Amino acid sequence: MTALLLRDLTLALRAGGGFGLSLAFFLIVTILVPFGVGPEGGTLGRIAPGILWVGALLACLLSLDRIFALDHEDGTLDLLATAPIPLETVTATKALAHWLTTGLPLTLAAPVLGVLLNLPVPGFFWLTLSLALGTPALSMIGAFGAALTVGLKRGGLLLSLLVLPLYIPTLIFGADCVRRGVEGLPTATPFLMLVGITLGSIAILPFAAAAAIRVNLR
Amino acid sequence: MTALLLRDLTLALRAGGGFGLSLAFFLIVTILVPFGVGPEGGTLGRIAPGILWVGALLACLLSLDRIFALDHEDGTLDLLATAPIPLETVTATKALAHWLTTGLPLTLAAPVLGVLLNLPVPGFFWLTLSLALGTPALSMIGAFGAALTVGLKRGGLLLSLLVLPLYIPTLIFGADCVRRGVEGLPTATPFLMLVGITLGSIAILPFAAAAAIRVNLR
Amino acid sequence: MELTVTDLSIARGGLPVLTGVSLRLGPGRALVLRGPNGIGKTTLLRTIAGLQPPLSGSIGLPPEDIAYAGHADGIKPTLSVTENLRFWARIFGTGDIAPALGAMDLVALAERPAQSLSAGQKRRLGLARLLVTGRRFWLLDEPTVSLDVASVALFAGAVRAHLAQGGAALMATHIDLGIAEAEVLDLTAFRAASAAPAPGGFDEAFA
Amino acid sequence: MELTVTDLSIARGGLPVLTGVSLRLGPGRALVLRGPNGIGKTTLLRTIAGLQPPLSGSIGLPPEDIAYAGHADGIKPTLSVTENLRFWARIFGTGDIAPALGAMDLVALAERPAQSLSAGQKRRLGLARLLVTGRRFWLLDEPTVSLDVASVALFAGAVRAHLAQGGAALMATHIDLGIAEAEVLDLTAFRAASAAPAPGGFDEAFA
Amino acid sequence: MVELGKYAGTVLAAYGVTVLLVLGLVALTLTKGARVKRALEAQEKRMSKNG
Amino acid sequence: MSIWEYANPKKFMQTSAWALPWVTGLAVVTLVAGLIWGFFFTPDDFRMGSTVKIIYIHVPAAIMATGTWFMMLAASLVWLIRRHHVSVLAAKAAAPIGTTMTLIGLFTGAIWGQPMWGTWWAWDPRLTAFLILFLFYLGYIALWEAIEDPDTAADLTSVLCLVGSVFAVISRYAVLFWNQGLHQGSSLSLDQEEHVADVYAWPLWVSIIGFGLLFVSLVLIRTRTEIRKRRLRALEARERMA
Ligand code: HEM
Ligand SMILES: Nc1ncnc2c1ncn2[C@@H]1O[C@H](COP(=O)(O)OP(=O)(O)OP(=O)(O)O)[C@@H](O)[C@H]1O
Ligand SMILES: Nc1ncnc2c1ncn2[C@@H]1O[C@H](COP(=O)(O)OP(=O)(O)OP(=O)(O)O)[C@@H](O)[C@H]1O
Ligand SMILES: [Mg+2]
Ligand SMILES: [Mg+2]
Repeated sequence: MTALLLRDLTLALRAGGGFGLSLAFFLIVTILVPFGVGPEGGTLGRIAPGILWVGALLACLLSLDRIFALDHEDGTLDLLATAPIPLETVTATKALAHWLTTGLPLTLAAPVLGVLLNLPVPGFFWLTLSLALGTPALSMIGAFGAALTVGLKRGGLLLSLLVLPLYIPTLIFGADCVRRGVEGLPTATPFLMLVGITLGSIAILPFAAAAAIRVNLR
Repeated sequence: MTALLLRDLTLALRAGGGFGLSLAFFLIVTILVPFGVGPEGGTLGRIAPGILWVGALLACLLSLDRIFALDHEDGTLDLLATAPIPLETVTATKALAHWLTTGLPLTLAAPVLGVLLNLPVPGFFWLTLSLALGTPALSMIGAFGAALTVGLKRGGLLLSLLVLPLYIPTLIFGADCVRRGVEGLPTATPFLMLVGITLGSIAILPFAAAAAIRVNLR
Repeated sequence: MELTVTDLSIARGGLPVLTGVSLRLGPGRALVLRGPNGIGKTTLLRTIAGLQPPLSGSIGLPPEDIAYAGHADGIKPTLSVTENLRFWARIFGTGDIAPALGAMDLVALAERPAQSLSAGQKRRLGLARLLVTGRRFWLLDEPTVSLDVASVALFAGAVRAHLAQGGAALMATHIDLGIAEAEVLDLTAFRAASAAPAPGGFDEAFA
Repeated sequence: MELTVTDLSIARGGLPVLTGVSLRLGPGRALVLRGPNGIGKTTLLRTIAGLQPPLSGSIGLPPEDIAYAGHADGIKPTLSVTENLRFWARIFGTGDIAPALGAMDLVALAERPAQSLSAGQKRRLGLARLLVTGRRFWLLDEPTVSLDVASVALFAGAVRAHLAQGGAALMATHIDLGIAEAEVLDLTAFRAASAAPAPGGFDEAFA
Repeated sequence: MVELGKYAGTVLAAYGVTVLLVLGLVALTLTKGARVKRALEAQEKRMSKNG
Repeated sequence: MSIWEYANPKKFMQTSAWALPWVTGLAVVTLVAGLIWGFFFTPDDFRMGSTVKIIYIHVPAAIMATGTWFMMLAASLVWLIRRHHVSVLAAKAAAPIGTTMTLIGLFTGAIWGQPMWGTWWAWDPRLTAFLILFLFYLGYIALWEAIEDPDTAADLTSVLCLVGSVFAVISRYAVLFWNQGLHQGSSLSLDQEEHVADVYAWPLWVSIIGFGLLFVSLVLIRTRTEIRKRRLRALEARERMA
């Protein structure tokens, strides 16, 4: 399990793709939106919480196919399935590795990008907090989606399609949390829901993902 | 050349990935944004041109790695490089196939999604027109980026990083065209610039892309 | 502890490929599966490894005693030879990778990233992985593809050493492995007959 | 028209692999490249095919007369056997694919999607591609990997027929192809030697 | 000492950030340069000894 | 003797070893002189107060940020046309310097913007163009890092630099068209700058030259490192082959 985690982190670093690139994607989405929407600070500040959450979600989404696809292509998954660690551990570990290389850096970078979108000051605290608590759910749900599509050639877009509806509750509560934080409204409800989704995903989805992989290896 | 185009289109259809999925992604981005931003019609209508253009651009971006990566992995690119058609034709054809499976459906779907985002009525004409003229540039620039990263394992995110700055002028002029259309301002300048970028890309980038592929095959 | 396969039928893409396969493989034995392309060797090995369910019949052996090596090697191109091997050693909870490196003549290549290996060198690394699994039953699908004569001999030596320690090997191959003591099982006899479907017999369509 | 390679040096990953390779291959001749894993057979074939530049030396033959077949087959899993072949026939501007299907015993599989082929069947499809290129010089990298004995014979027959029509073939392989008339070139003699570096000699660092 | 007035924080922050970034770049450049130089010398010595 | 002689790695190593101490020394002297002059011995602006002192780092950094990209473009062209390794390695060596300069421009601008415009960041065309330039630098460096084979990486990054330059110019125009922005119309306009010329301009010129010399010195060091790395790589690989 540690071996697997370490290897995944090493691979992410080696490929030059792990940390840097999904961060870069987040940065770029945040930059593109003003180009599309126009430069007025007021509008930007109003949509900033939503755009930042959507951006983080997309950055997460794009790196999902890395979770299992490479290991499937080169046969590692076949070999792991016959190895002495349970597939449930494998899926949970890989989701964790994904979070460490994606969700965590995104959370840390989000406040900086908030500046670019003129996010009002009280938003920064809630943005960081909601991302820190919400991105683990994104990684775990994503790992489940990746497990479902692992056998398919270029399942990338299919994966997005499957996973995005599952992401919607996380997005709604996460962005709402920030929006209410900005406006000074009570944030308890969306916040608790967000935490609930994360805990629930972590408790259940490793098993579903492992089952999906077993089916896909046939 | 027709053979290559037809084969690429067939493959896109067979994989179930071509038309349907990047469209679906576009749809889902357009749906996610209201969830993130909140449902007020006024704000949504104001940011609609920008979000639609950004959504189309991201949908395009996500399907870029399909252009060459599969053909490189299974050796087709090696064989095409020794075949009697010039690589410049190959890259141009593949960009065309990408546009037919991505840019064209996106253009056709955009007005429908405009309704979801409360796009004001005069915007629909300009949205369709600007996407129709701008997406070919996105495909061609994307093909160039894909050619640069073709040898790299999971170059996907690197590809996004390289291509997005190149997409910015297209995005600015495209979205501005729609915004000015909505507000009844003159649209000639962004419109002409958009056309210019598209024509320039089509004239020059097939050569750059072919050169990049030759280097990558070494 | 023996590997016993009794009256096994297997399918690929929903179609029966082989029927009535029975075999047993005790410690210290090697069995070579032969048969023309497409007969179902790969499918049989994957079924025995537990990667896909059989149509019918039974396989006697807990999957925890099997090491499978298929057409793909599970090698990460950006990791070095040592890192690749050490990863598998840790996954299988075994310790030292030095003997495996030595046995497959990889010592000189140990620090090279796997992507810079030639086809045959990569294959040797794939085979070295078997040695660090510590498993007794090896299921090998065309293990000597791309290997030169010297490497095939190296491989044969590794198999013999494994057998001598009470291991066993089931191998699908088209070429001569130079392991004289191996028995041979030709799968041609077990090819599934494709019977004409009984009219209205929807059951078998879902077999 | 001959394929002539004169005093060729080739590199992989910036390092010389083989030096001073010379060979000539006239119509109707076949030449088998041999040598241990990692000696540089794949690299040599790719260089002759024009896919990578040589370090020095010259290759005499317009690239428009070469058909290359490497470790990967360029087969699309979702297209059928016929569709795969017909695509390459159209790219190379040749017509009929039926002879190629027949020669590689693929007629029964013609309508199957390529992803449902076994390893050997896929390889046969890859070799059938050569027959529809209409090119005279075949450069083949381990063409018989995964093939059973019958298919190897089929392949040998196809090569012989190609030679009889004035074609030529340059093949890298580790196993016996059963083409008696083929000459053999062992590459071991051309392995690039490495000299000790001169301190501060930055020129040579960019070899 | 110069009088920076109410903008002292701003000016000092700007200079501070710049100095940090430049020093970071210089430090990276020098350490990496030294590391590579050492590695190359070791390598050359080893190879000329072993022939 | 032609200028291309210096593109020979050995010749370059000799010449740069000789020039390096001089360039570095001069860089330190001018830089320190310019900054001290600017920081301690210039008056405050009547409207911007002491923040005007930021100009002595902001403007040189901005100039070096764009200048570095031009230097990389020229070096890439030389590589593509004449295939001189030193030239492309110099481009590779310059990229992180350009990135740092861009960051300095962005950070000092942002810090300056807070009191002047009341915001850390505005989508002003100049600022925006700098942000895009930063992305180009990131992409260029990422492509170098991602490719294993050095010559392949050299070719591809050079092509990227070429195409990227064209698009950077288009972006500059697009951004100007898209938003008129704050930067030009800010409290210190160009002609005001020229009015106060002498007091502010002299130290400014000195620090610009200082930044330029710093750049040259760093590029020399980094290029030397890249050449050594290249040789080290070749030697290691050769040793493994033996
Ligand atoms: C992130 C923010 C900023 C960036 C990227 C930026 C970038 C630039 C650039 C590219 C130049 C041109 C240098 C030249 O061509 O000579 C420049 C000059 C200048 N900037 Fe900024 N700037 C930023 C913010 C600011 C702010 C907030 C102020 C002051 C309120 C400011 C004041 C100046 C002045 C006075 C000059 C020199 C005069 C001129 O050339 O127009 N900048 N900046
Ligand atoms: N999806 C599918 N649908 C129908 N038939 C399939 C499918 N996948 C594989 N087959 C067939 O199943 C048979 C068994 O394939 P398998 O890969 O097990 O053969 P093999 O004995 O390993 O052959 P080889 O020696 O060529 O590797 C082949 O005839 C193949 O064509
Ligand atoms: N990126 C690289 N860096 C250094 N050496 C490399 C790199 N890529 C390949 N090599 C080495 O180049 C040599 C030639 O490889 P090549 O694939 O041509 O061998 P081959 O003769 O085809 O071997 P095989 O029979 O195993 O296929 C090998 O020793 C390989 O390890
Ligand atoms: Mg098989
Ligand atoms: Mg080879």
